[in-house]
Amino acid sequence: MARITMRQALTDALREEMDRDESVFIMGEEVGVWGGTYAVTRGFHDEFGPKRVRDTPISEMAIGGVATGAAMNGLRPVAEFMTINFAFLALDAIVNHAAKIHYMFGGQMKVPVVFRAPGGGGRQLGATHSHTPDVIFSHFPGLVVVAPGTPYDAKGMLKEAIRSDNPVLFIEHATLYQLRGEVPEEEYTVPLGVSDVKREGSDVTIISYSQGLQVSLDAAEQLAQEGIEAEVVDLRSLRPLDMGPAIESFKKTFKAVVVEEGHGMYGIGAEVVARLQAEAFDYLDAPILRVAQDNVPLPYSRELEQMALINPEKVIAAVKEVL
Amino acid sequence: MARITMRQALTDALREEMDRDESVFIMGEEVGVWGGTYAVTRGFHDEFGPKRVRDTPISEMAIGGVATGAAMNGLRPVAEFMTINFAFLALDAIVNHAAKIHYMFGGQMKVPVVFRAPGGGGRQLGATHSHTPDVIFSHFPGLVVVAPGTPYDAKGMLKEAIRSDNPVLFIEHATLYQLRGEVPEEEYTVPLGVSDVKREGSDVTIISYSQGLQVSLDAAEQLAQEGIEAEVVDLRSLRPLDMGPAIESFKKTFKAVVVEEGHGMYGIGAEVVARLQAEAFDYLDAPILRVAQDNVPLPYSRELEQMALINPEKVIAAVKEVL
Amino acid sequence: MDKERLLDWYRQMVLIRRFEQRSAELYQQGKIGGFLHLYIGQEAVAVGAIAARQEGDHVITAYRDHGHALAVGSDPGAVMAELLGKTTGVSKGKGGSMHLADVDRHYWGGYAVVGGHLPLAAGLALGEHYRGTDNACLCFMGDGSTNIGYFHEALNIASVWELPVLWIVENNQYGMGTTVERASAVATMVEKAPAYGMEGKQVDGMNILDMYEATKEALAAIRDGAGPQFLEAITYRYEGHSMGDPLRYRTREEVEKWRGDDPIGILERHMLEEDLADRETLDEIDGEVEQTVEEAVEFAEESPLPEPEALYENIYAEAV
Amino acid sequence: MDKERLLDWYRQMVLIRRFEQRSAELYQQGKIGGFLHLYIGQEAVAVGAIAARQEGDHVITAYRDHGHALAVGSDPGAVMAELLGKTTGVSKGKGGSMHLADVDRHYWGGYAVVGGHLPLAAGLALGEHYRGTDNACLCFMGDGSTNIGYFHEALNIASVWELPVLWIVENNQYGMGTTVERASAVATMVEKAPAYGMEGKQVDGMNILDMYEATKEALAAIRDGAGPQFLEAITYRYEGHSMGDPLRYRTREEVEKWRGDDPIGILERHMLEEDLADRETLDEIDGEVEQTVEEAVEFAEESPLPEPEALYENIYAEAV
Ligand SMILES: Cc1ncc(C[n+]2csc(CCOP(=O)(O)OP(=O)(O)O)c2C)c(N)n1
Ligand SMILES: Cc1ncc(C[n+]2csc(CCOP(=O)(O)OP(=O)(O)O)c2C)c(N)n1
Ligand SMILES: [Mg+2]
Ligand SMILES: [Mg+2]
Repeated sequence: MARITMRQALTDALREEMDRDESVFIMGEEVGVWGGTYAVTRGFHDEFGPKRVRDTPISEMAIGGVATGAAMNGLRPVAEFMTINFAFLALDAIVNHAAKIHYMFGGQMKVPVVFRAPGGGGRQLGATHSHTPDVIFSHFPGLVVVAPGTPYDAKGMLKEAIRSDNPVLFIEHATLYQLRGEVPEEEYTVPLGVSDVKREGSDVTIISYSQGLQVSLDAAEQLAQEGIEAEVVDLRSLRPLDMGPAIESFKKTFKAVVVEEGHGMYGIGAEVVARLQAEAFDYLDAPILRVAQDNVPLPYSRELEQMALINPEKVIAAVKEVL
Repeated sequence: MARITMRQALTDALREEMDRDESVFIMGEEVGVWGGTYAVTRGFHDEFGPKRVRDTPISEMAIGGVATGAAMNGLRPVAEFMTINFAFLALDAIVNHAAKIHYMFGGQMKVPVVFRAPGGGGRQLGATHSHTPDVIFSHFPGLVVVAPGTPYDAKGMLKEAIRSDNPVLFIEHATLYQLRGEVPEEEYTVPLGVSDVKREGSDVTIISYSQGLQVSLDAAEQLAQEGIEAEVVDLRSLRPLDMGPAIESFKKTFKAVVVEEGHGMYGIGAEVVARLQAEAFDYLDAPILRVAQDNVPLPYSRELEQMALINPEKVIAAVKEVL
Repeated sequence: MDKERLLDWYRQMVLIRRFEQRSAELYQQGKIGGFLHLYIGQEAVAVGAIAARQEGDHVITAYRDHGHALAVGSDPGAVMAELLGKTTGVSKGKGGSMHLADVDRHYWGGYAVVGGHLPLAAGLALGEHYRGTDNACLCFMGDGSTNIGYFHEALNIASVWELPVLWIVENNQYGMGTTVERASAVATMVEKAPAYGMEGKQVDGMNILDMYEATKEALAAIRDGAGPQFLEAITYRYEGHSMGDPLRYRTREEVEKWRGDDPIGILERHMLEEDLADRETLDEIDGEVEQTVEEAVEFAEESPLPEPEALYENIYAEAV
Repeated sequence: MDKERLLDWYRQMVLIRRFEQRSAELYQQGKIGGFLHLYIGQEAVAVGAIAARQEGDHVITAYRDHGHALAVGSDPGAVMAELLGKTTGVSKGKGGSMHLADVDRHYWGGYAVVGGHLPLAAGLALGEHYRGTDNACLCFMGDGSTNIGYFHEALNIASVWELPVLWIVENNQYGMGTTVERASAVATMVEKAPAYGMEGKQVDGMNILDMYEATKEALAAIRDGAGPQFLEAITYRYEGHSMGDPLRYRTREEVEKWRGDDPIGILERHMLEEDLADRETLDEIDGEVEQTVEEAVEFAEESPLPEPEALYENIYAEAV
């Protein structure tokens, strides 16, 4: 299998689905002539033309709403928010419209839209441009929220998301675009709403996703050198949330650490912990700890920002605390 | 002490602070001529005039941003979102501007703004108008989020919020405006970020806030008739979150149920459970359960909507499960 | 305009008026919950505009949506059943008064978040444009919604992309209790159109013939590839913003003045003066409508409540 | 225009230009992180407009904010230190290039969310209006930001409330790689002003004398109670949108054409032709500026990094 970057995996997924289905089109800021701020749609504008690769004005409310309306009327838009921070402006369009329309009108309409949005900190962009707000979008019924952490999952899940009749928020991480991983040449998809064990281990369960997954896998490698075998569960989807593999693993290890890049307070990890202690109570050997972003706005200063973000050391420390 | 309604308590707090400080003013949709959609500012337009009671266009982004700018320049705006559902449109103004400006510019500016927003379901308003999205606003550092559940706390905390130099999101609940409670004639305030035990008990700890507090107190009364004494802890503030009283109570009862009106998934309760099991692990006698809104968009139909919402029976069932 | 057509318009407007009056009664009786926004006074706008659409054209509006539902031809019984939260309602009782939709009739619904449906309208239009049909989308909105960000972004992108949308602002003089002047920097809605490269036209929204003609022209321009068009319909709501409106913001005189140009009255006078109909015919129609509305209420009242399982249905269009 | 004044403007523009060139170098060297947006080519807009303000007037802009910081008189060393993330930076190293502010100089900062600062500007103006002063707020923004909801809501409410705001759109022809025509329904920014009850005026943003005069007039009108005013400054950014811009969207010829009307060159020619300055004087200024910038860089490089505790400081203005 070829080892390609996350960016390439996303590009391939988009191209394959555009080739496969005329009703699939891309819209967003700088997705066309510029080629995508993160170069994911590089060359698409020439290849597919301005009808199917549509540059938009700086209008996030319209990106969210127009894509939703087009989906209601039979198209399959892949709408890109340049970064998930700007999707804050489309919160109403996404959670009160795209996510509610099917239900609110008694199932009369389908909204097969995909919202792509890269997020994450670590690039010195300051407090407003460095969010990992995955949890706030995942709180609302009607929306599917996924955040793959490997090129393989990214390609397979993006293709699945585009084919899905549900509105899907597809969260990417700006620091993972260069990450390489094995991706088969042949056609495949990865189901949404299904977690996956990315590393087997018997001593402790580390549950994470997206960029946190990579941090967790790094930590697991280092722990292995000390003879500690961590099982790493990748949630992949945040809504619906498949707790199966995490619970199964926890029943084997009796100890767990939840890792996420976003703020810890009211974060993804809180739900995971609440579910674990409720559904595997008898297996609780130690408190389940969370490793997450400090509860501070992210500063510009590289040194300060790095202090606030997760890293393998923080994960290792938490693991040793629960062991 | 006089027993007044939550509405009256809020009205009194606003009037007293407006009388006390010229820089305090009110802005929002229908706060003036109409008198406030929930009549909280009834009569204020005549009493204080259009300079201090300002009707706005239907422009939530501007309500959030203009109030923030006015606060930066020395005023103390009390900006009202007609309902918290519409504050989705101001998410960026609130969490990326009001909440970040003090930090992002190294403390150069203060943002003493109060955003009032009533939320909640149970009135057959359908999926977009019935949110209790408290948790998504509480996720972000820099913002203070409070949600009092009694007239006494509502008055004392609103006065405190208006005097605070921090941006405060003051969440009200549309079904609590008629709730009556004792409120002293004399001046007082209630600190932000401090939880409070609203009912003593030794058998189980029920942790809640806002409308959930009233549901929990009802449940506690009914449980008492069966000889089960529940201690009811009122969080009152969601950010900062004061876990002290809840943990103390839990260490006494070894059992807890967290009650909130909003969706359970990634809700307020998840954080509370995660904190409890981490900080009082040795006292865990049973899984900590959550009682919250079903994870479905709220439907219009009264029967269906009621099914999805919390009620004393659901709380009682959860309590019996943990006992 | 041929006589049958006018008689049908008369019937539709009377149907809407009567339907709304009965809704108000049922609300008072506690049979309708939530918010109820009546369309009384504005009937000519929806009926006249929608009469000008072609088969494939789409219609979308805000929460004041009963009139549009009836104008697109939705079954009054199914609409009333929705208001009563019954499973036979157009939206299965899940949407209620503010969320009526009837996709089979290309009616994409009423939306309760002010301005939220404007980009949806552009999106619906994009669907047609993308497929190369000559269908358009009629997007109705209130004057108050022209001050929200959604309005700006939706109208701008629709023009940049030359989408087949007809923006129809129903200027009924108020957004809740706020007059246009107190909420908008410009006193008329058409003054906002040029910023989006549209000329914009004002129409007497109380005169159904004017509404029909203006809409017909605008839709023709759109089909000729002139891009989005903009209409401001001058109208008035006789009742409160929604049930329970204290009505502190306007005078009885003002309301009476507007009742003077009642849209139904205007058409009625026109038909009688032009001998396009006689009193009896109109009375007959009134009687039929009365009947229709009563049957709709009966149907709604007798319809079953949703089954509990319905709460968990339609969250997703496809299992995940 | 008196000579000293022009010389000072010349100095300010050269300072900004030189400052930006050094910033670019430091970015290449990895000493500046995040996004870096250069103001080269647009110097006359900020310097000319800000020169027209009175003591109490406020200034606020977007992330392309170095020029405005220097124009309000912020210490180049403190600005450069901010770019390097040092504790001596104007924002203590917490804001970076996109978030410079200097409240002592009524400079409320650069804001990275497009359009997010527009309602803040209206709010700052409301503060003055509320206190009854005659101070105004100069709000700078890019052409691309005129298509976002914030623009619409902020300009509308500012006009309805008659707030003392001067909206200055820096039309540098592009929003990242998107031309004005591809993003806006109207080709010029002034065409958007009437929708908010303003006339709006176009100015040659490359000519600092025009910028100064137009701003002076607009501010006078505001102080006379004419309400908000709107200026469209026609300008151009010579460099990429930010460092690392592939620049696939424009030709070298186009850039060269614009460099022809370089704002510094225009003022320079004017002063030499009118005998307001001789070559030597200007060279002297260039030398002083070179010196100033080098000192700024030195100061920044030698300044300490923030202490770890700083991460947890300034989250709240008041303990809670
Ligand atoms: C975003 C948002 N803000 C506020 C409201 C509350 N609200 C409902 S209707 C309304 C007035 C709308 O007026 P207009 O657009 O003129 O329509 P009309 O009611 O006159 O038909 C307001 C403020 C809302 N539903 N959505
Ligand atoms: C709400 C939002 N959407 C998108 C972006 C990404 N972005 C940053 S600058 C920019 C272009 C802005 O262009 P313009 O307003 O013309 O300002 P200029 O860069 O030309 O000075 C975009 C799209 C953003 N920062 N905020
Ligand atoms: Mg209206
Ligand atoms: Mg620009």
